[in-house]
Amino acid sequence: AIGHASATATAPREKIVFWHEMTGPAADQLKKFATQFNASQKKYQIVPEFEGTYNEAVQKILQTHGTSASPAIFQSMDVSTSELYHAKVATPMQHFIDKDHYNMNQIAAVPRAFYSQGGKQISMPFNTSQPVLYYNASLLKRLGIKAPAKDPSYSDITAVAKQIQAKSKGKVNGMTVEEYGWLFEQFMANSNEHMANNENGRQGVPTAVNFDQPGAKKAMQWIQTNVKNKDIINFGSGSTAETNEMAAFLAGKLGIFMQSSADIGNLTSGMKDKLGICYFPHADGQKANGVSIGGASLWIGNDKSKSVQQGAWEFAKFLVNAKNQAIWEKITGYMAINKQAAKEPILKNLFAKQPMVAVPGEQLARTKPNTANSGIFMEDVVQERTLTQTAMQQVYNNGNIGKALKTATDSMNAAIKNNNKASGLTK
Amino acid sequence: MLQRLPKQVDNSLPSLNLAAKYKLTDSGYAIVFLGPTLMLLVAFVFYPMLKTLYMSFFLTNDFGKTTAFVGLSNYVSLITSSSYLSSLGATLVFVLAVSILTVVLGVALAVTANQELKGIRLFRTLFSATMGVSVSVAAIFWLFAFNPSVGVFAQLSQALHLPVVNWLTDPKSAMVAIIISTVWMNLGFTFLIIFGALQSVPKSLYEAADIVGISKLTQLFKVTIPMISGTLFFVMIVTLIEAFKSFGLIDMMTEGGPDNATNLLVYRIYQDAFINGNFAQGSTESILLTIIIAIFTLIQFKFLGKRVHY
Amino acid sequence: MAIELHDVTKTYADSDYPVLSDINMTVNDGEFFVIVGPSGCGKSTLLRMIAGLISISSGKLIINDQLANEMPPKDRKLSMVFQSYALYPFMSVFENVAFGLKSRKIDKQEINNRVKEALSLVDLQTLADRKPRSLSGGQRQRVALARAIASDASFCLMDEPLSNLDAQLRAKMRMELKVLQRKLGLTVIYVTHDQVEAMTMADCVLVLQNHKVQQLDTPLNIYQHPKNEFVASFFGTPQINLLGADYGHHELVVNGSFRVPIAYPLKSGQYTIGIRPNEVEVTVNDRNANARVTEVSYLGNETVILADLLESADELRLVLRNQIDVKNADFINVKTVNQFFVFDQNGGLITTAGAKEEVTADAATIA
Amino acid sequence: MAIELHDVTKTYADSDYPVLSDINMTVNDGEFFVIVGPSGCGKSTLLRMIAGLISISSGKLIINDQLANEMPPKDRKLSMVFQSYALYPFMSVFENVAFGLKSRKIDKQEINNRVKEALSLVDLQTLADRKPRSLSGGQRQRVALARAIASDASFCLMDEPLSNLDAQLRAKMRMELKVLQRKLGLTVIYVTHDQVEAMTMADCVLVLQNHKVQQLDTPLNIYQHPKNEFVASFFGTPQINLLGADYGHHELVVNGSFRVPIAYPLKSGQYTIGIRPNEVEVTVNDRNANARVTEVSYLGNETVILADLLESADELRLVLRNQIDVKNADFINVKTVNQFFVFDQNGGLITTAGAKEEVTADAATIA
Amino acid sequence: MQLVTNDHVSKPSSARRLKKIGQYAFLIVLMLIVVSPFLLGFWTSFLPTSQISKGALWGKLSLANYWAAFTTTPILRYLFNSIVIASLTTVAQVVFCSMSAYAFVFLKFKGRKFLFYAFLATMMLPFEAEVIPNFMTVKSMGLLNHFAVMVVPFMATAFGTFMLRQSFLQIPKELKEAADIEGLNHWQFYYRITLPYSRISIVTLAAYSFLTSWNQYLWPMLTTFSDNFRPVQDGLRQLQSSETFNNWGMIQASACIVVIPTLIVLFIGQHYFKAGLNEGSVK
Ligand SMILES: Nc1ncnc2c1ncn2[C@@H]1O[C@H](COP(=O)(O)OP(=O)(O)OP(=O)(O)O)[C@@H](O)[C@H]1O
Ligand SMILES: Nc1ncnc2c1ncn2[C@@H]1O[C@H](COP(=O)(O)OP(=O)(O)OP(=O)(O)O)[C@@H](O)[C@H]1O
Ligand SMILES: O=P(O)(O)OC[C@H](O)CO
Ligand SMILES: [Mg+2]
Ligand SMILES: [Mg+2]
Repeated sequence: AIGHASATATAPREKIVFWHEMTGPAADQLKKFATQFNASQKKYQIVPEFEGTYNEAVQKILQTHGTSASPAIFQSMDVSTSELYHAKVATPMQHFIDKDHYNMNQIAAVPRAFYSQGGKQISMPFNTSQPVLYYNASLLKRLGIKAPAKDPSYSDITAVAKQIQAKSKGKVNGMTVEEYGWLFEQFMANSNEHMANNENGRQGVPTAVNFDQPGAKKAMQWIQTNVKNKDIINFGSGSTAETNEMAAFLAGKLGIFMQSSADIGNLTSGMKDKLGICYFPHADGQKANGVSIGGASLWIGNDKSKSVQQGAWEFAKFLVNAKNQAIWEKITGYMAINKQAAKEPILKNLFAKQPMVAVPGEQLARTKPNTANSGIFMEDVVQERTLTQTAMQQVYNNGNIGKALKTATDSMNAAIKNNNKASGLTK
Repeated sequence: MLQRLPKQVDNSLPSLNLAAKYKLTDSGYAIVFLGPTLMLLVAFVFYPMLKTLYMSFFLTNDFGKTTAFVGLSNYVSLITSSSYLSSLGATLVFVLAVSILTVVLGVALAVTANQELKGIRLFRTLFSATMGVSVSVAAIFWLFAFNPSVGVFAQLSQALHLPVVNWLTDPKSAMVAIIISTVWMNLGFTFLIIFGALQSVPKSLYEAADIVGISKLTQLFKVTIPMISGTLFFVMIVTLIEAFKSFGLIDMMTEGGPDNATNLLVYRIYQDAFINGNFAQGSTESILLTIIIAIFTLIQFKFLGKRVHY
Repeated sequence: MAIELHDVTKTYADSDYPVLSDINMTVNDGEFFVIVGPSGCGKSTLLRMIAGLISISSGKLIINDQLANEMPPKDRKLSMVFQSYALYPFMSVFENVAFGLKSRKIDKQEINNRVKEALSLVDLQTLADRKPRSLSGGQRQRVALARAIASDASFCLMDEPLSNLDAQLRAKMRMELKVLQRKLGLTVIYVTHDQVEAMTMADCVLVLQNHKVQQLDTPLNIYQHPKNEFVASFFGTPQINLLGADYGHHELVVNGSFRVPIAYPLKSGQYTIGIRPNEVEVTVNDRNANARVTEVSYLGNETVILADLLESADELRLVLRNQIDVKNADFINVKTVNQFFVFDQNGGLITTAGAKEEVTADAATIA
Repeated sequence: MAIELHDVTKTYADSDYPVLSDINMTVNDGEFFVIVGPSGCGKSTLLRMIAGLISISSGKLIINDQLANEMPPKDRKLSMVFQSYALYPFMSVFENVAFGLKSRKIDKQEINNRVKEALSLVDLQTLADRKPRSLSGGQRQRVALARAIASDASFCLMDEPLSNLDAQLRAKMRMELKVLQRKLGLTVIYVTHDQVEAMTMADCVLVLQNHKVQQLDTPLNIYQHPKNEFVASFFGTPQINLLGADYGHHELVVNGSFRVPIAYPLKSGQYTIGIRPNEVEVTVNDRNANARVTEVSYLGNETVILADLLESADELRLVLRNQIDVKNADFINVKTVNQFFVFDQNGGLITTAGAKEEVTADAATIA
Repeated sequence: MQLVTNDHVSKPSSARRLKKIGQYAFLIVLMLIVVSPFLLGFWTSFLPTSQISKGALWGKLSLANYWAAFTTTPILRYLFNSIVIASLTTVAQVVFCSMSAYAFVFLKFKGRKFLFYAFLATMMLPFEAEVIPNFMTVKSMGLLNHFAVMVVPFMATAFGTFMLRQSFLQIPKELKEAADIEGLNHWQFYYRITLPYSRISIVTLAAYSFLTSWNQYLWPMLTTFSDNFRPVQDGLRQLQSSETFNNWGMIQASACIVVIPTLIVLFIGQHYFKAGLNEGSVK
């Protein structure tokens, strides 16, 4: 059950270990891709291994580097890019692109840029998401509630959540926002705030962060008020929280939640009701600055033989080809990063049948990229996520917002200082 | 090693010298018998302790290599950090609650199972069953029980029209949930040990008490507890150390949250070293943990040890 | 304080047959009553039923004219010395003795006095603060006794209290216990498997074996008139000689080796004759020898001899006075048997015979 | 197989003074040599030095004319029966006996024969497959013996092998052991603290006490001519009476209570007189009474009496023939002392006195 | 507390009967508290997830969840891995710990006391506090992601040594002496007397180390990266965290599959812990 393709009798295949952090339908689809790829050629054998959460994977990659346990090709999340880049554990993707004369133009510009440094591709964009807001459209309809606007403000959402609570007589919870650092990052991005200095690290190694900014505070205030009013229910944090909120939403016990577009696959396959999607909400009286892309990219380790690296590259290409990206988007909800994918019948049919799954793409398309909404290029982002997540937990449990954010900021700055010193990034 | 021992005066096992003189000496045998264990302990216990201490005086890079020497500053920043202190506090609460509850419940179970009744063996077996439950299984059972929408606790409260407790997302109740689960997991082992001790208390001691008319409850405190105090002491120390080391349940049930309420010291080490990649800080926390456990063990030896009747 | 047992039977839960059946006995006030029998015969079981520690399967236990089958131990107002002492290892000698008293809410001063008195009776005043583990076997045993003494119960059960002591100490304690019992006027039921204890201490002896009472009598009667072969062989060291004998013409022919005249009119046939080792007179190197010495041991002033009867393989145990000069492989002639017992085929005593008043052989040693 | 000890001294590592000092002894081939003494006197220590289990601090151990101080145990070609049996609990009786032989790579058939023979000698053939835990105490002891027998060592050490058996079994085993030793021609060194064993089994007895040899002699000589008070009081039950006495005018005045004439010319002064309980003749309710009975026990055919001398608090132990009718609180008169010992102030024997050839009192029981 | 009613009573009085009922009632209540998490787990493992997520504790019982666990997850492989790891660890621990315990009890050598105290001290050092350098050690030994990484560091423990030492100390010194007289060397005495004599402790240690190894969680999480080597603990964790749908039924079934081998080990071990096996060796 581990997903080996049957090896052929001829020359032994080169084993290409592929680490990923996908769960649910995405994980199944990756296994399928591996099987198809293995069947499509005779030189390589892709062995996919699930390595837990994005957070866990980063250190696993770093710590196994140079040992027989390390992967040939691995998936690593958006914000780990700076860390992996500085650690020099991967052969820059540009190397293979150049050697193979691979046409990078078929890849969408935003993700391409996200995983480049100095004009060179460090890793291959693969699963690209947008944070969005989900609601149970059928439920709203049944309760006679007007669906939220496509680009809603905080109070728009509050209003809907309140009505859900009231009209369902408390049987359905209004909404939830997971205690999740990524969402916190997006609140800041959408408010056009830089979390880290040096323009979120795009202009140089960040030396400090500041979570305690007006936009972040406003978002936290919004959450806290709603928690107090019982319009937000708390599912906690981590993977349990995600499964629990998903389960509640699918069971019709939850009206609204905010998550990555990567959940669409899960939601559409598991839900009898009609799904509603709108943009990530923005503060009242303030224009949305847009959110950054989420997800992860593919890296090829530099501690493996040339031929293994070659096999890894072949597989990477396979994963981002137009057809597979189209399938990927349909199954998971990650936006196809291959521009050609839009022409694939799979996607065309999908958009025709379920127009709302196009919403994440539309959100991305209308976003004008700037350094606030292009992701954070900083080491130790995992720690930042833990800290902001803890701050959110304090906020949920009625803690002082300013204090919570200040504490998190101080802790993070101390960590950055140490890390930069230890890694020799600054003096 | 094939040498003659110098003539030894007297010792408690001198026969061995005489017997073994013409072959391996005792020291020779000792190297063979003790060698493998010693090597393993040196490699995986003694050396790492020193290495950890060493690392705690440095900063480490992404790969865990020591880079800059910082003296005690890792320690200073830790013990002045409010979040570490709150972890420490949480750990103490957890450890005390777990060890006290485990021992009290273990005694209750053992005493109950120490009756001679038909079918008692079945009860004894069941009482010890949680010893066979591994941590991830326990976590899954309890995650289900504490689940806010389908868990039995939630359903019970709903059925009784009580407010549903957010067991794992409210800092206070999360701690309670972790304590309950841990105590449950420890119970089987504790029960077995205490029960074994109870079985070895001579029956005649109770009979002597029965004859002078001492009540069963008085017998429990005046005869049973003193008689098994040695075992209770052992169990207390083991449970305490085990509680300090709790990891699996936390990882699966709360990941240290919410708001670090269940971020016990060991989980913190894991997080700092293997999630945040800060090995130096992890090492510092390891040393502090070791010191704390040592202090607790010594305190126990000093205060409880005195009251133990062997 | 009198205790009566009527047809008492005990069957343990996990066995099908009774350990004890139809036990009848009466212990009178102030009596030293000894229960004796081989290991495993049910002595402790009997004692524990009387103490109320285990239930009685059937029959009646009457304490002071009151049916006591279901009475809880503490209401029986007794004290008990356990075979294993049952001292609390974590309590000092003093606390061990005081433990029972404390639970009765007796005045502190009173407890103090009683414990001190009890300890001084057993000569342990100076060791009051020691824990049991730093006492010798004999001292522990005395603590157990002191505990029984301190409790004012006038009725005391003792389960082989001296069994773990060495010979010298045992002899000493036998005396002391007896003196104490007399002094305090205690009623004592004393369990032992040691015949010497039974003989030296008892007012009355109950011999148990094979789930049943074999004999209930005074020590002297038990020695002189054993009801059956078991009782005869249980008392007396060296053991009584039990030999096959044929009756005819007013004589018993013992294993074809020697003849013993007997006045008692027996039917002719097979019997067992019981002859105590000291009731025999022999001549050495007699021409009519009927046995041959295999082993001689001198015990100071008497000599224990093993000899094989020449006609049968049977071994004979004899105790002779020292003056007789005998050595290994000597031939001897069993000349006279002064006193002997005749048992029927089932081992029951038929008669005690021989000229008791003319005893000339040396004393038997039963210690 | 002869064993000699010359000035052997033993000091344990953790103590400052020797447990044994200057022990000299010779055990001849085929001899049954008994070491006797109170608990803790060093008997086992001595045995273990001979076995090579512990080292000798100084002095010489010579086995068959060869210096053996440093010889490893297995080369001494001996077998040993441990005080505690030392059976391997997880092996059957057969395996226990065979174990030592197997480790010597002896032929299988040979082992089989030897074990069977040894087991049949101790009457255990039928129990060969049992584990030690399902044997009775006596049977276990016999397994330990069989192990010693099966080993072809002609030299056997036994450490109190009978100490935990009950009286009946002990008496039986004493005999059997002796017979066996004779039959196999073994040299045996036998440790005990039981004087009866020493008396009945030994060819030669070594009395140990207080780190030193107190006496080394035949059993009879030890009983009849004890070298000092300790030896006198160690042998004989009830214990010998040791009383203060003043000499003057060819008489010893015992505690001011009665007089004993003595021919031996003593200097006038204080002595200790030793009187065995059976060497005294008394009259009951005599007008000249000098003692009062405190305790009487009948032992079948003799009577043990405790009496207090009237003049002093001293207690007197007496063994009388049954015919004498005496009861508690009777006044008695110590009339004649047939034989007695006189000891000097240091407890050393000065003389054995009294008309030995005229003994009229009953036998002493020492069993 | 010991009750003295352990024997047959022909006509139990009503008070006794009442007491007995009370005793059983109390036992049953305690038993339910202890086993209810199991019962809940076992019960739900037979229910369809759709029912469970509605909060219903009834429904059509089937083995479907078990089938799903066996076919769609590597649970069997995890089990296999754990059995391999726990067995190897157990055997190694029994061998090495018994050897070192033997040395502390029966061998005289320089520094014995010191070493023993050093061993004792390590019992206070939690392995969890040493994972960082240990991780680096196994990494440099090239053991990452192999069975060996979960076996080698645990092949000997101070605890096991200590425990067996306590048990070896119970061996009557006469047995050693008897063996000396018969000329056994240390190997022979270790193998033929010490081990069989202490078999209860050996089995106890074996059961204990098997369960401890089986329960390893943090260490394999740090050192294994593929399903080929992952033991059940981390396997279950993976299953649990990769389940986006909250497939409670299947997760519970997996947990039940995992708990069964350890329960068997426990019950077998317990059956073996009979008292009195060494009776009759010495007085
Ligand atoms: N709780 C019990 N259950 C079943 N049988 C028992 C129990 N206690 C004792 N027995 C059996 O009852 C019989 C009598 O035992 P008891 O203890 O009364 O013997 P005893 O005469 O005191 O022997 P000893 O002299 O060895 O102490 C023995 O065969 C014993 O095995
Ligand atoms: N290993 C030892 N270290 C120190 N002292 C010891 C040791 N073994 C015995 N002793 C002491 O030496 C003395 C003699 O002991 P030993 O065992 O020889 O006595 P014993 O005569 O055999 O006594 P018992 O009749 O009780 O067996 C005792 O005082 C004992 O405490
Ligand atoms: O859940 P995903 O894959 O969309 O990723 C979310 C974040 O980008 C992770 O950093
Ligand atoms: Mg008994
Ligand atoms: Mg001894």
